[in-house]
Amino acid sequence: MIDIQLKEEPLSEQACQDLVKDDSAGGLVLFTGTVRNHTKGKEVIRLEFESYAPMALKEMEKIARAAMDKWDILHIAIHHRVGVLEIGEIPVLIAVGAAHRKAAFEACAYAIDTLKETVPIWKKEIFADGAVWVAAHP
Amino acid sequence: MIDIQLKEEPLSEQACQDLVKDDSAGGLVLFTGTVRNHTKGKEVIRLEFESYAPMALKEMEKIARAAMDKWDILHIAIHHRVGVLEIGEIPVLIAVGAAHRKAAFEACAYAIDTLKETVPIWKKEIFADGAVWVAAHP
Amino acid sequence: MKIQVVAFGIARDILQGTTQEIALGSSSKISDLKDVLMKEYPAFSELRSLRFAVNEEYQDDDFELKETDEVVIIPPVSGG
Amino acid sequence: MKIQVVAFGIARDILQGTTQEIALGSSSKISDLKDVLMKEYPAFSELRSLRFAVNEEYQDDDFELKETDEVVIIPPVSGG
Repeated sequence: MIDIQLKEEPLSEQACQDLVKDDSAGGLVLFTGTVRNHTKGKEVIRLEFESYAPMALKEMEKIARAAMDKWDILHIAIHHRVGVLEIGEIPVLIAVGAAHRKAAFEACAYAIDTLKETVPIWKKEIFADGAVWVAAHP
Repeated sequence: MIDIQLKEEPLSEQACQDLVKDDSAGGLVLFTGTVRNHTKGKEVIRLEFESYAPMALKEMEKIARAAMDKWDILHIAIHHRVGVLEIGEIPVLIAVGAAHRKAAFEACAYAIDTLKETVPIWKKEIFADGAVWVAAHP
Repeated sequence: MKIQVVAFGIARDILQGTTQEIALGSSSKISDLKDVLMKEYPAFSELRSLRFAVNEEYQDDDFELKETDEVVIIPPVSGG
Repeated sequence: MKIQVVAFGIARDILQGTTQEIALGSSSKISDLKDVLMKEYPAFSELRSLRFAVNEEYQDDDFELKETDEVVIIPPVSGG
């Protein structure tokens, strides 16, 4: 099962992990990304995420399908939030369910690594004295 | 922060993941083990877990300390349940919080791998026609 | 021909708008569009990377553009 | 000397009880205890592994036992 979500409302870790449960899946791995309160020693006040939504959904779906092809996993859920997020809030959740845990760990790590490279979502860090589009410049 | 729990009551994934949250931890990884409905093609009805509790707690604590030494992580929680578990219930949860996700993935995988080798907890699979202590024989 | 490009993130800041019409020669490729953008908006050359999506798929420099294509400038992504 | 051993899991089934008193020569080691157990309960030799904990810590074959030690037979663990 593949479940892809891109939304403005807060994400639920329990709901995401529950999606990949299965009586034949013995190992589930959940990755939760949270908004950190600093970046390179500078205090972050909040973040703003925007997406090219139709393509972001397609790219997340591609990652999920590639993970299903590469590893013996049963289910994968990729949820991303957009809009304004405060410190500690959750921009991304990835849950994977598999019969064996090694596949679940590897597929989950692959999915978040790839998401950060290919999915058209952009993050702006808001500081007390300005704002920066993350990773835009070398 | 290290949090070790060994108990008869159901484990909470959300509570475990919440324990490793931190405004400076950007990446959290949760491993959930669940009771599978079959083993080597045979239908499992339920499982019974027992532990040598004082030593199990010590060994879980050692795993958590070793993970903190080996990887740059902020928090780790290891929760194990004992007693009778039905299909789909959760015997083990391991949550790790780190500033960077790679350390969180690696430490979490290390912790569950090591737990399965060193922590004195025993699992009995109950089938329709008998029961087997898991992994006891070659 | 004229291509309507859509911009997100820092690309929108550089273009000073979400969309921009760019004039190109007939049978132009993404590489031609990139050249025009880099020349008119030098800030694009300072980015870590600059990719383009046509009709919601990444395409390479040698992809031939049509006026009806939905062309989106993809500056370095930073989701997750 | 006499050692009170405690058994969990399949070790308890083999001993047919949670605890068992084992008679050993003075200054005996874990290896001596293991030999006695394997001889009196041949089922122990069929296990994938057999470890011993003394006072809540794993100890090797050459660990010297005292009568006051808490000795626990650790058959193959299967937590998680």
